[in-house]
Amino acid sequence: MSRLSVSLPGLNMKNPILPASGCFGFGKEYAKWYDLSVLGGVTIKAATLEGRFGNPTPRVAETESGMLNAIGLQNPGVRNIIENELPALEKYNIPILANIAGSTEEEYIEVTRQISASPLVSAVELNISCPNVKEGGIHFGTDYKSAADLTRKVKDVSKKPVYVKLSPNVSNIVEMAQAVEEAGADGLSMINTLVGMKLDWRTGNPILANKTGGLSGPAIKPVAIRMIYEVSQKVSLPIIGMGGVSTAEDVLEMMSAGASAVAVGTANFVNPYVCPEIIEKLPELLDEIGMENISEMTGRSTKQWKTPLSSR
Amino acid sequence: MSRLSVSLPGLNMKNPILPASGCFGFGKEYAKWYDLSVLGGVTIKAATLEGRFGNPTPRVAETESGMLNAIGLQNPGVRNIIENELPALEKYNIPILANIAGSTEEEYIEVTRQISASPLVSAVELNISCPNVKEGGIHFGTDYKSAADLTRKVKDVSKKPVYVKLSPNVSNIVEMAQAVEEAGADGLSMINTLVGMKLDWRTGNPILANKTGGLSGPAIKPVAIRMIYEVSQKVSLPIIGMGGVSTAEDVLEMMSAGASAVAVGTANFVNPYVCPEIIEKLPELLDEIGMENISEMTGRSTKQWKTPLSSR
Amino acid sequence: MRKHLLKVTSNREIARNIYEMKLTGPGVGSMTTPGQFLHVSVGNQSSKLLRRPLSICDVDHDQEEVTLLYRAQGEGTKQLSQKQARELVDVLGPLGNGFDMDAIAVNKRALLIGGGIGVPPLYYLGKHLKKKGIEVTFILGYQSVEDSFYVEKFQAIGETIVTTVDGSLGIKGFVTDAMGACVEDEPVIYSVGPAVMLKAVEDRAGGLDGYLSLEERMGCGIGACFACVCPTETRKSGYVKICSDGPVFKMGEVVL
Amino acid sequence: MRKHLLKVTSNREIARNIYEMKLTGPGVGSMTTPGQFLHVSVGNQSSKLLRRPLSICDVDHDQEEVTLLYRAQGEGTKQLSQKQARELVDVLGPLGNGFDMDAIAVNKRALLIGGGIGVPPLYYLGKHLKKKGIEVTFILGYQSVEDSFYVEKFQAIGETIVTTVDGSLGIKGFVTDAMGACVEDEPVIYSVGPAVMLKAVEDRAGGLDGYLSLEERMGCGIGACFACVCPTETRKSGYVKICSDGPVFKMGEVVL
Ligand SMILES: Cc1cc2nc3c(=O)[nH]c(=O)nc-3n(C[C@H](O)[C@H](O)[C@H](O)COP(=O)(O)OP(=O)(O)OC[C@H]3O[C@@H](n4cnc5c(N)ncnc54)[C@H](O)[C@@H]3O)c2cc1C
Ligand SMILES: Cc1cc2nc3c(=O)[nH]c(=O)nc-3n(C[C@H](O)[C@H](O)[C@H](O)COP(=O)(O)OP(=O)(O)OC[C@H]3O[C@@H](n4cnc5c(N)ncnc54)[C@H](O)[C@@H]3O)c2cc1C
Ligand SMILES: Cc1cc2nc3c(=O)[nH]c(=O)nc-3n(C[C@H](O)[C@H](O)[C@H](O)COP(=O)(O)O)c2cc1C
Ligand SMILES: Cc1cc2nc3c(=O)[nH]c(=O)nc-3n(C[C@H](O)[C@H](O)[C@H](O)COP(=O)(O)O)c2cc1C
Ligand code: FES
Ligand code: FES
Repeated sequence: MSRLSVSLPGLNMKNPILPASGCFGFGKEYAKWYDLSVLGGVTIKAATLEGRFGNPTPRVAETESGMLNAIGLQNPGVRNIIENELPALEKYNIPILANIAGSTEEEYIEVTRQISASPLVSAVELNISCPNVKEGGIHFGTDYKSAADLTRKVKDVSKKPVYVKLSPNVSNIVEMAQAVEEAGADGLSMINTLVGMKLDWRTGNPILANKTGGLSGPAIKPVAIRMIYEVSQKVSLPIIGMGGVSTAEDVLEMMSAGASAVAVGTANFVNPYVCPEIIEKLPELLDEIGMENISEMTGRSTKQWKTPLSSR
Repeated sequence: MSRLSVSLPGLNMKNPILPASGCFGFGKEYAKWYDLSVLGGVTIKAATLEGRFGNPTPRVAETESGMLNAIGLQNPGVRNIIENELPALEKYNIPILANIAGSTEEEYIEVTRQISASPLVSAVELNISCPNVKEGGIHFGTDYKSAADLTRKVKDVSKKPVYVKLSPNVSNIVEMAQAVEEAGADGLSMINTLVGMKLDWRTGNPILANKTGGLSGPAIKPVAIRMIYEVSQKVSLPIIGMGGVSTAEDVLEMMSAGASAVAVGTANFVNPYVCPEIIEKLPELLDEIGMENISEMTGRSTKQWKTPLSSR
Repeated sequence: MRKHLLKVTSNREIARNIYEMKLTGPGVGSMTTPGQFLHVSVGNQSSKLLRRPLSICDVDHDQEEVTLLYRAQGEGTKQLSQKQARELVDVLGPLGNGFDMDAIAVNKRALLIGGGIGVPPLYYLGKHLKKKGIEVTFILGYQSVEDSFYVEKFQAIGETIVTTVDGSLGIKGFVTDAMGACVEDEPVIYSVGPAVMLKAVEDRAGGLDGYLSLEERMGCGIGACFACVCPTETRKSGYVKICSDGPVFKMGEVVL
Repeated sequence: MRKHLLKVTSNREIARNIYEMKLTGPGVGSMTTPGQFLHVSVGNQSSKLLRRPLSICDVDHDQEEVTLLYRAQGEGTKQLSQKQARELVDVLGPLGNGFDMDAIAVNKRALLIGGGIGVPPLYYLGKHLKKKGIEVTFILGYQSVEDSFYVEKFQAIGETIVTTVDGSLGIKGFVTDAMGACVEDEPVIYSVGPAVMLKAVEDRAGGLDGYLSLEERMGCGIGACFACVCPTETRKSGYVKICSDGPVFKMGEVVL
């Protein structure tokens, strides 16, 4: 147990940092840049039952302090992932969080059944919030009842703890979180991307072939912090926080808001070394504020309340 | 009729640019910087029935490419505004859009009754989307039925066209827009701020005394563009677009998405001259793309569809 | 009121994380009143949107040069500290109402009390008061000797008492711990610092005349956004805007 | 694969909005293959998050200097064009697979076809092929004479045919309009440009051997995000990633 270690259902992490789903492929690309065993864990790209090609390109666009993506859940299909992608990750000996997507309840259930049975998978992350494919689960992600039903059914077949990944594109994130908690989720991942769009002002055409896409990056961090803050006070599930994290300071901010672990997405594109750099910096920051264990950061914001500004 | 002029219910504007509510006070401060008569119009700070002090400070925080505010609808009350603030704007001879807030239906109705009767007011903007006060109307803004009811009642008493200002913090912005359209709104203003939060990572405390605040600025522009794009295809009301606009290019992007006029908020704080600078730049940009009248920009994105990228 | 593009003539660290930035340009001509501030843009095309309010610390009208002293603390001021000579800095100002120097009688003494980065505006103020023939005493509070700056420059204007929290320079303690003897001859008090310090100064001053310069997070900086209000019992509206009604207020006027 | 902080040695406009940036640093040592690219960060602490893929245009291994040519078009490249000598630029690379130069027989000619900012990588490629003893012909397409660059430098390597859309330099028309005579002796074709141009080149080439370098908007640039895929009928997966499987593909391999 080091001062950075955190423990969540199925995920015993030596530090709270893991790459976010879809921003790290299946790990092998970043493995060319650094030794993945330094990570607290890794979230792999969404798996669907059959392989999917995804949306036409362009699939990404840049926005102020953020980016839009409309990949469309491209992946080689769950069988392929289990057989060809997961084994390469085994040697790093870090928890693997398998992101699961589908168009129908049956698809989610079957993917979960298969992938949760892999001894290499530590937990599954139910992606009911992909905004980029019509049948990508976003309807499960914005309707409480469907989300709860799906969670229940997936829990029934899953051999590993189930994290439900919430969409921020909802009127009431707390009710959604409560619904999936009641349905038996073991944890929450939040947030997925905000639905956004960018047009070329010269032509009036959308930049993305899919027209709309998911907004990620520092631009959305305030929304993520707020949602984690609100949800963590109303549910007792551990939260894997994400959305715009790119520095060690962001990690501590997000944990203070209520996250138990933190996933880093878009920032990997800006700096492929961002995860190890954050991990290396964390102890320094803990020292600076006189905190021994990082796990104590979780939910600090709701445990105390002092007037700010006067701190200088 | 110049090439920049646009015409919306109650708002005959010589150009599509107006400052957004809450970012321009009642005009007199910016009048020290430039002649307000260059503007297409002006939106004044929210009016409530009685004067309000608003939230404790700090009320603003900075985020990546954005800011949070939790002003809390501070204003001197509708009587005061009519008597002391509006007359100073008369000499600029530009349309005045009066933003209206309240805690109860009765308050909205009474404020509308009073302010819409002022000959200086061209139209009213129903703020059912202020995230910063418990009783600031956000409950009207996230529930279709309350929004529609309120719109209907306000329309009944208003002597001027009514624009309903929508909250982006909803699962389905289109349904909300359709609900207020059916209820008789003359136009839409969108978007208000996204609810967000920032914590001091050192202490874990929120920066804002109100804890959460409204996120504005370039960070939210992709969300605004997407919502305007979606809504403009499903309702026939004119839209005053806003959210992160800070350049003339942004204005044309937002009009392409479906806006008929564009409000500029946060950018005024970055550059007090931003509105006149945008207005001056617009004809240049229209020339560059060979467009004669700016009103033709509205909704271009949905009228054509070419593959991008190949444009270089 | 205007926006100016001023040119950096120098920008150097003069104490731990404290930078002295000198800027030049025609706009400097209007910066005549101590206690006013500039609303400073920290970078172009940057993700830091909001301007930073920084007090005018000194003005050399012959050279058209204004001096700002700031602590590189958060992201914005750190970015500012990277500016090199000849780069341009976009500022609004001078903004706000400075210190009222007409109100002080020539036979009065002035006691200028500043804590941390509240110290800078006292320099320009002290120079002005001295020029008016007022005898000036400074009480300057720092964390420790490494954080102290401009002490000799203040000494050149008037008696200068330094306090440090850790006792590494001058009196150990807070500015208020040094006020005792200084208030005996009933000076007019001018104080700048965080709200807690101003409150303590006001309490210690026990009814003397004085002026306080307040701080608050700002949006527009010009009175339009209501970000920077402070409650008051002396005005009908019930509040003042620090950016445009202040940042300087008569002692007792605002509720700290 | 690595991230490098390279130092700008020069950055100047060589044609309308076209900049030539030279960068130096130890990282340059690994940049040996024509057709590879660098993933370039346009600014620090900036609101522009995504890197810009820019092709290696030339490398001087003695000087440890790499040359990039880019069009300052959007916000990011405009920001890049502001970089001064001695500033640092953060780049990933070299990334991707470059042109296969082993496949070409020594008695073959090479026809290198580039349009607009597809031209830069052909320079390094041409130099390499010439060094191998291959005779090289270039067809370079520009909008107009003001947009043309490096023409004399290409002429120093091999025969260079220029086309401009407005006819202000060389042949009026597109690169494909100049291909006719050049393909008669069945050269190996190497082409870089927008998809529409590559498609036209492929059609004109009528079955000749060749290589195409593709362009697509990228996220990671290293194969992890699936932003830059292109359909293919020749691989089981049904797609290739332009950043890591390409950007260079054998003609016919991908569906344009
Ligand atoms: C009228 C006035 C005069 C001032 N004069 C000086 C001076 O001469 N020298 C100096 O060093 N400082 C001065 N300050 C404080 C200075 O404005 C802040 O230290 C600075 O804005 C912090 O910016 P940052 O980039 O370091 O912090 P960040 O945390 O990046 O700032 C984020 C946002 O919060 C605001 N903010 C953060 N801390 C403060 C604060 N203490 N007061 C006001 N806003 C804050 C910033 O302006 C910005 O909008 C003055 C403040 C005011 C109101
Ligand atoms: C493998 C490869 C090699 C390239 N080599 C060169 C080169 O040597 N010289 C050169 O001038 N250009 C080259 N390009 C194109 C260059 O990447 C774009 O022109 C550049 O990214 C545009 O950035 P911007 O800041 O001007 O535009 P912005 O509109 O600000 O860019 C916004 C986002 O879109 C992306 N983008 C916009 N246009 C393009 C485009 N045409 N292709 C790919 N991404 C785009 C940007 O990378 C960025 O992520 C190459 C592209 C690829 C894929
Ligand atoms: C290119 C890209 C692909 C993504 N793919 C997935 C995915 O397959 N499954 C998923 O649950 N989330 C996906 N996401 C969302 C991220 O996991 C993450 O929730 C979001 O990007 C916010 O974090 P960030 O701001 O750190 O990127 C993707 C994000 C990006 C940018
Ligand atoms: C400081 C501040 C105060 C605001 N006050 C109001 C208000 O009183 N009424 C209202 O409808 N919107 C208010 N808004 C929202 C803006 O009018 C606008 O909808 C939002 O800021 C998005 O635009 P922007 O990104 O250009 O700022 C306020 C925004 C800010 C930043
Ligand atoms: S900062 Fe906007 S009113 Fe003071
Ligand atoms: S850019 Fe990410 S896979 Fe190619």
